[in-house]
Amino acid sequence: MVSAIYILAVGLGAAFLIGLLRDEWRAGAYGVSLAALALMSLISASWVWVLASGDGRAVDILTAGTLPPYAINLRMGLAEAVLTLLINLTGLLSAVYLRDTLFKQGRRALATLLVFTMASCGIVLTRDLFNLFVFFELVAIATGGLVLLSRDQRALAAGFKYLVASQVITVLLLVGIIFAYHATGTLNIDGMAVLSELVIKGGGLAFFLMFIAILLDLKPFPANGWALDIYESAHPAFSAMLSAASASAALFAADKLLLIGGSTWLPVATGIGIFGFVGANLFALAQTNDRRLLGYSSVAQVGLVLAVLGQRDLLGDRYLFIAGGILLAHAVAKAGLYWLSGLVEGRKLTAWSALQGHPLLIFAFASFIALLVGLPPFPGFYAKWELVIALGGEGRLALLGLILFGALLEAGYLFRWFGQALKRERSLEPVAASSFKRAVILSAVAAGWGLGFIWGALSPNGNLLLALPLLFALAFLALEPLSVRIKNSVAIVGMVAWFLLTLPSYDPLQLIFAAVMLLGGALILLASYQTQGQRIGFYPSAMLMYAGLAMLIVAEDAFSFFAAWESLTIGSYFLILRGQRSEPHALSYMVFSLGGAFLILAGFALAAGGDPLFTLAGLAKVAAPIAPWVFLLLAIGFMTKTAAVGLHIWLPGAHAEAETDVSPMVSGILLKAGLFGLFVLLMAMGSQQLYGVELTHLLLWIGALSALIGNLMAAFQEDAKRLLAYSSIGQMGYALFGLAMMNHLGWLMALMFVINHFIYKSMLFLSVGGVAKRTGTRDMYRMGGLITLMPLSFIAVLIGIIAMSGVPPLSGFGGRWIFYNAILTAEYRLPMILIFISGPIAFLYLFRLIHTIFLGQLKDEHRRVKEAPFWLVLPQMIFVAFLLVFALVPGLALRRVDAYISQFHPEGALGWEGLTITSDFGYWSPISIMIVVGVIFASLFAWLVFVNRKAQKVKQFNIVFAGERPFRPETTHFAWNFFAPYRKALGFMTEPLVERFWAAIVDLLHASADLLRRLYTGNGQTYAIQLLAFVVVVYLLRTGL
Amino acid sequence: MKQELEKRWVKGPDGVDFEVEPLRDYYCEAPPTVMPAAYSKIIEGLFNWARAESLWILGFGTGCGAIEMRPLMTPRFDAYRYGIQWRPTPRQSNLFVISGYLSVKTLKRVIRSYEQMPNPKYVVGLGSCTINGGMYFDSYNTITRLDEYLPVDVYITGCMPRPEALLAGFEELKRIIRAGKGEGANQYAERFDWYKANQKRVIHDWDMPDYNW
Amino acid sequence: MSFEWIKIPYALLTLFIVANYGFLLTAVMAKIAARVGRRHGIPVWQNYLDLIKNYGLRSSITHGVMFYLGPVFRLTGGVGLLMFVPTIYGSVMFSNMSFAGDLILALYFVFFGSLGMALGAGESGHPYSAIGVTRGLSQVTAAELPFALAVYAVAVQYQTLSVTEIVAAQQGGILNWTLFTNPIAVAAAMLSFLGSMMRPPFDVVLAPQEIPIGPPTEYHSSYLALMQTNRAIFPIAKIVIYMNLFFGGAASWPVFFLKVFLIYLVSVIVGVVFPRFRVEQSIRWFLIWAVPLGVIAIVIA
Amino acid sequence: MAYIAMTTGFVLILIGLYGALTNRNILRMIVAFTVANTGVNLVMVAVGYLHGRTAPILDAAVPVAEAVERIIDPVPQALVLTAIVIGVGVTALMLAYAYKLYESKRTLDISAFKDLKW
Amino acid sequence: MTMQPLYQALKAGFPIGELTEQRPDLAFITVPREQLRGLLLHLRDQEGFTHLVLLTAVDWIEEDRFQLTYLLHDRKGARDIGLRVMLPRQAVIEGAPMESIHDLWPTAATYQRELREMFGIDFPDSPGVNEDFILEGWREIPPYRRDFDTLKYSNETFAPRPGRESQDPAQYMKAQLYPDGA
Repeated sequence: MVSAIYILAVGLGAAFLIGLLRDEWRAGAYGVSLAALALMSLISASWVWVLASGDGRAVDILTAGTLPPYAINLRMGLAEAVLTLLINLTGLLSAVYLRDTLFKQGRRALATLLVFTMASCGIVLTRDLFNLFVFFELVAIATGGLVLLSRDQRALAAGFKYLVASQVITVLLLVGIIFAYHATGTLNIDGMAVLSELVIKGGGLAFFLMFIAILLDLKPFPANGWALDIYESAHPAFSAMLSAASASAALFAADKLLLIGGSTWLPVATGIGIFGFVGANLFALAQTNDRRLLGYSSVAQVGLVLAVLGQRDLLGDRYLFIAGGILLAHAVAKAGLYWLSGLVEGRKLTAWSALQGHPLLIFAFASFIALLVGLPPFPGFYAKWELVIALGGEGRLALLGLILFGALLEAGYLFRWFGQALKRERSLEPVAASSFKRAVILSAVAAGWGLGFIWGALSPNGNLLLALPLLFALAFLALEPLSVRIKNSVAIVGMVAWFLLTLPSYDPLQLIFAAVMLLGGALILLASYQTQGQRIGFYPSAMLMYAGLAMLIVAEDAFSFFAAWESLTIGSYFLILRGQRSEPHALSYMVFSLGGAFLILAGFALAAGGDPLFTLAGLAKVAAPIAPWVFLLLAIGFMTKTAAVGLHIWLPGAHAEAETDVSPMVSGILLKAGLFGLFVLLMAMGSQQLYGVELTHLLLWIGALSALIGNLMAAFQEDAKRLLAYSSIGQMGYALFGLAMMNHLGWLMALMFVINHFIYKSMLFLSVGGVAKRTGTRDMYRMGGLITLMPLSFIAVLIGIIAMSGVPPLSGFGGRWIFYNAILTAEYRLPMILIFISGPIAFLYLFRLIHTIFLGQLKDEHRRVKEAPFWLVLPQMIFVAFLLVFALVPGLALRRVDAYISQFHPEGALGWEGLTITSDFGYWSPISIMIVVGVIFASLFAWLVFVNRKAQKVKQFNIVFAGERPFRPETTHFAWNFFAPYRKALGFMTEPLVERFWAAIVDLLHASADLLRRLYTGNGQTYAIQLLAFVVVVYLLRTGL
Repeated sequence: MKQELEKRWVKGPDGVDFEVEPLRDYYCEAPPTVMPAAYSKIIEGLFNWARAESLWILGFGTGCGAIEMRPLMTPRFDAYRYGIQWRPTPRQSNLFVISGYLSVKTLKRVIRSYEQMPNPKYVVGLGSCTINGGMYFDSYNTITRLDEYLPVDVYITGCMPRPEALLAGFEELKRIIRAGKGEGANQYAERFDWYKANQKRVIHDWDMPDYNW
Repeated sequence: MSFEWIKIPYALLTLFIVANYGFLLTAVMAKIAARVGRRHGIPVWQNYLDLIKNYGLRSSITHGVMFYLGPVFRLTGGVGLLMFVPTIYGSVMFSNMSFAGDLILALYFVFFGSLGMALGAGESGHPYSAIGVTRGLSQVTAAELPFALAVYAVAVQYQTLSVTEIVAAQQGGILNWTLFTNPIAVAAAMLSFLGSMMRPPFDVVLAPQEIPIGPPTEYHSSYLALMQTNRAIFPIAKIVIYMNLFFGGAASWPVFFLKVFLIYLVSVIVGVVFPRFRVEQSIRWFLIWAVPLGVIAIVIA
Repeated sequence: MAYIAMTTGFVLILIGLYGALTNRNILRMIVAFTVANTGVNLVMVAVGYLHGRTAPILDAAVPVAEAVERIIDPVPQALVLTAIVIGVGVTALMLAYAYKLYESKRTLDISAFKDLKW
Repeated sequence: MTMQPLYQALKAGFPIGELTEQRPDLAFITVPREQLRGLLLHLRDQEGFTHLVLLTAVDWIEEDRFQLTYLLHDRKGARDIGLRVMLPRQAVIEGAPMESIHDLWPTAATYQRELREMFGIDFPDSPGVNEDFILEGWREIPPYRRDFDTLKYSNETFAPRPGRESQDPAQYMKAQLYPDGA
């Protein structure tokens, strides 16, 4: 085994060697540097390998051959090995990335880079305080030098500000060190830790000075203006090193110091950390410069890790796993993003739209953002899970809440950025073509995924990257170059195969959801055959969503449930983002979904009591004082997905702007995930009371209000897809209402809605999508009279709206019938009024949908419109057939579920004898209804044909028009503002209060971020004063505590 | 020709230009045909009786005579008891009362409305103006003979005729219908060209198809 | 499958009786309304004449398939509604096809005809048709609400959704009628009834003076004949539901005729006394006056 | 004596920091920082100083056996030496920066370099 | 109550013609064409004649003039005043334009459209003045001009029913009511 000291020796030696070379031998100097960095990486890697495989133990390297305190010692443990590997690799890759710049700058720059890397490693390795100081100073000096690599003139000022700050830190650190030494008589960290009692007693202030100095090296919020300026102006490769390598090293140093400080100093670390995490993320909201934004994000992430370090008392030996997961994810992602920013010419966030057309880079971008936010399957996800579960178990709820809030802010600005990059008009400046740089970035991507795998393997919860559905989804990344037809076929076959494979393991409830999500998904995918080309990005996203759904259904423990939930959220986000003008809607979807997901996470954390392997079944055993809170958190989380009123504002835009075949996926299928969650929740926890309020009653009201508001809003939409989207809110409201009734038939009705809503909403979205595709507009008033040109689409819509409105003889009536039977046994009646009124309102928008599109007057420009493409029509026709069959024999799907629900609600089961379905109150015979209606209809139709066989077919202007004639189709088609009188009567209920509420919150956050960030005046002296003020404030707070 | 009826080129959503010819594309161009009576005489008799007893007047007051129809709805005359009622749409009416003078401008609307009524349909000319122009015999803008333009079943003279006269006229019309002679619609179809020529002679800006279905 | 085929002629008989009663009844009601205005009004057989005349019209047009089917939907809605509710309590002969479903079926089947009609009218391309439909739909949302609440209250009261059982529970004396056992629900339902009968003050849907006649503007001849038939059957079918739910049902045809007549008369009397509401006015009216009654009914049920 | 040194050291640190934070001229700031550094060094030496002992040089005058009682703690002195070296390095770097900054904007006023902010 | 004070007041400011008092509350003044607008404005804004009752024309074919009459109403004073403007007939027929007052009273546009159609008096600035008003597809000279022979036109166009007799109503009724000739 090569001694770890060679890491330092090689770095330093190479730096000196380069100093000896002649200026002209640039390639030689560069080669030496690379070799040195590679060698350093290799040494670290070998240590990682040995220590991780369990063969070796942490080794102390004694310089000068004596034990401390008489000499400086270095330590190489697993954490050190990993961190030095990270630092060296970052250095190596940055050096590769910087090739051109370094060639230009020459050997001095190379030497500085080597010193920087070496010194960062030194910070990690050393166990001596003063040595630590030396390495910190080396890093500072090297930073001062490397900042100048940038072409940006402003970097000069930034570097100086940095030096000013580091001078102040030096003073603090040195004074601290000397007094600590004075108190303990040793400079060895471990030695001091043993004597920590002394430090606390005699040298409290000394330790504080040391500790705060190290913390200041972490660039803590808000005393960090100098660091942000560097991030903004330095060369991105250097920023990558600063953010990934030096921040990691400094964190490790802080960790070491905490050994001395002991548990009393942990809250300080946590406090500063979480303050920085939330504050920096808040400030980042107002940023428009990409690198500065990344700087804020770095500050925030470092704060988070610091907070985790401060929770060491709680996390025990898992803290390395957690802090390491977050730290490595941050380092890889941040380095990757900085490197990526070097490819982009402009510095505005929107300039990243230059990445469009580079799928690999987009993939890298997406991976980095997922790494940062901590989405599965990346390390941050596992880490966050354990962290949050541990915090929840210990009752550190404020911290938990702040962490989740900060993470939500971070996700907000990162995904906003991603959306802007993907959807804004493509920047004209090209992406730098350097293949070196790309290779570096891609190696970061690989590292990220690799870390994901490792963390999965280390996690007690099982490795997500070994889950078959997820792998299947990821496989589509490799299949991207193939054409749509092949990929689509693979996707369909895969989904059906997975369904068949897992079929035996489903209980009836799961079976229904699985059938809807997997088979239904496959059916909708038929529509995707109509697209051409490769459709880059569609299949990985879609399959990620389906993988999440597939895993959600079978999830048994909270972790896999949550992981599946996150997966489907990400997948659907990418899917929604693909729409033409979907950028803001995809963002609001993502923010709401993640907000909901975090609530679910918090709920699980509360419920789990610290057990990361908590099972869903365990929800039933959660005890009284926290149970209702768990219920509330989980329910709200799930309701963000079902878009219950108040949390619904993301849905209309997201569903409406999505692509033609995506809308049915996200509406017909995705919403059901929320229902499934609610099912799971209610099955496990039943109903709960909070301050005497029955929470299911609350859900009843929310469901009823959603039904009313959704339907009402739908009636006033001009855009066909928005109409359908609002209608989904209403339909989900019904389903929620059914669930919340907590009786047998209520649940059955909810399930019926799951099936029905999937069928008719998918069908309608496909049909309307086809029409929109053919007519080039989604505004219904621009259409009209398409019935003869698009008869099949018309039939689909017709059947769909009959089914949806609940008019017999189609299947929607079954839902209504079960609903009426269910409410007869419900205890709580008032919200029913809202449901009763929202029923007829559904007629308003349904009629509007079919009338203004297919009936009325055909427009000039649509006279030659053709029927929708075959592949769009085919699934519609299958849905039509299925609706008819389901209308005739609902028992096929419902009977077993009915029996299954009896486990939970034994009373009120339906009778299924013969053709008639009976309840405790009434009966219903679908086949008889169909026959009676059919016979009457057929006889009357025959009679009309007999008496009216000679009817003259006339055209659209052959209408009586008060003696006049129509002017043009546009002026004759009554379609715009269709329900004007209704708006007059009830329009006050459509005031966008909820939207205003959320907009006010967002505005408030942005405004405060924009106002507060003026704290960073740009003046180096002000920064130094802030730094000192920070120290004083922390000290005062600390002593005041 | 009015601008909105002229041929125009429009661009479809797929970007292909094509021509729209409103008169051909928006209107049915089929000419009216003579509609045969029911196969059986008995049934036709029944129908004629029903038609006579169920006169639905198109509520289109073309001239000052319209004011004389209002009393028919009042308790004093109560035409409803004779099976007469007013309908708001030509599709559901079978009796067109031309109430008084008919300007050329109104004539165009009358022709449209008349043609939109289903066969069989009846026309009653009310007042002298419909017969020979009445006091507007020398007007530059009022037609003098209604039967030049539409087949008229009954004329009721007077300026204005009293409601009683109208009722008497309707009774006369009923007799005609019951006798199977109320075939104005078929006459119109038979002599379509003649009627059209007359109509087009006075209506100079003919901005509609030849037959308004 | 043990279907008793004799039910078909029985059902046709019911249909025949109800249709004829409906023709006569609407004419009588028109006469009553005329008498209020001191007119004689139409002869009682006028409906038959109009019907024959409409079938006797020789020419007709069609705007398309849905236009053609609209009246068929409409009449199917009326006939079906009649078929799904037992007409005469305790009579096998006149229980029609009520084995197919209960009260809920009837409530939702009400919309079948309206929906089909609206679609047919829509295809005619006439703006007035669409305006009429929007008015009708808008009004229905508010007008149906008290009825739905009342039905719920009654179903809770009798713990069943079967029409037959609800009627059975009201037998044995006039005081057993829901009218007296649950007066608030009945009051709410009867206010709703006014709104569903297309008579003043809630007839802005048709509004002959404004939008010639609303949805049926383009309908004529045999289409109109079908719709007229429906105008005869549908109100009675609806009244049968009210009668069964609130007024003790009918055990024989004379009682049936009487009760239907009286219930129908309610809407006529209100209609001749009050002028017409605009749509938003009627919505407000229902929400302010009728819905609270319904709410009280379900709260105390 | 030690207290005088330490007090002087702290006074120098404070003077230095005060000077660095109030002087807008970059060169003055650098000088102020060197004053502060000197103060730090003084404090360090003062901490290591023990009254009545001799320099930590093991020779004939101070035998190894008595060293622990006779010499002052050598570690702070070693530290000071290192710190001085590093301080010189940093000062040099800062001066280089000052030169470059002056070149770029023809001014040495720190408040003129506020292009980066917020 | 007479219009004399008003007339005197107007006369002080405008070169107007004689006052023709038809009733105490109705009078006409002949106004030079150039003064019309100023006078209308004055009457509307200062004297309270806020309502344009009508704008019509008379064809004085013998004097070779068209007369435009602007009738204004003063609601408060309950009085009307008519302004007459004389136009040279031949020049108007040949297309001499007349100033439009639709900016003073929007309703004037309708009257001017009618005058354009019925007399051929052109108001070029008036909105929609060239659209058909009552006559659709008229091909002859404007029908309200006195040189247009409506009887001849009617006989040629409208296929008069033969056998029509015309009588002087007074004579006819006298003969009917008093056949004795008393």
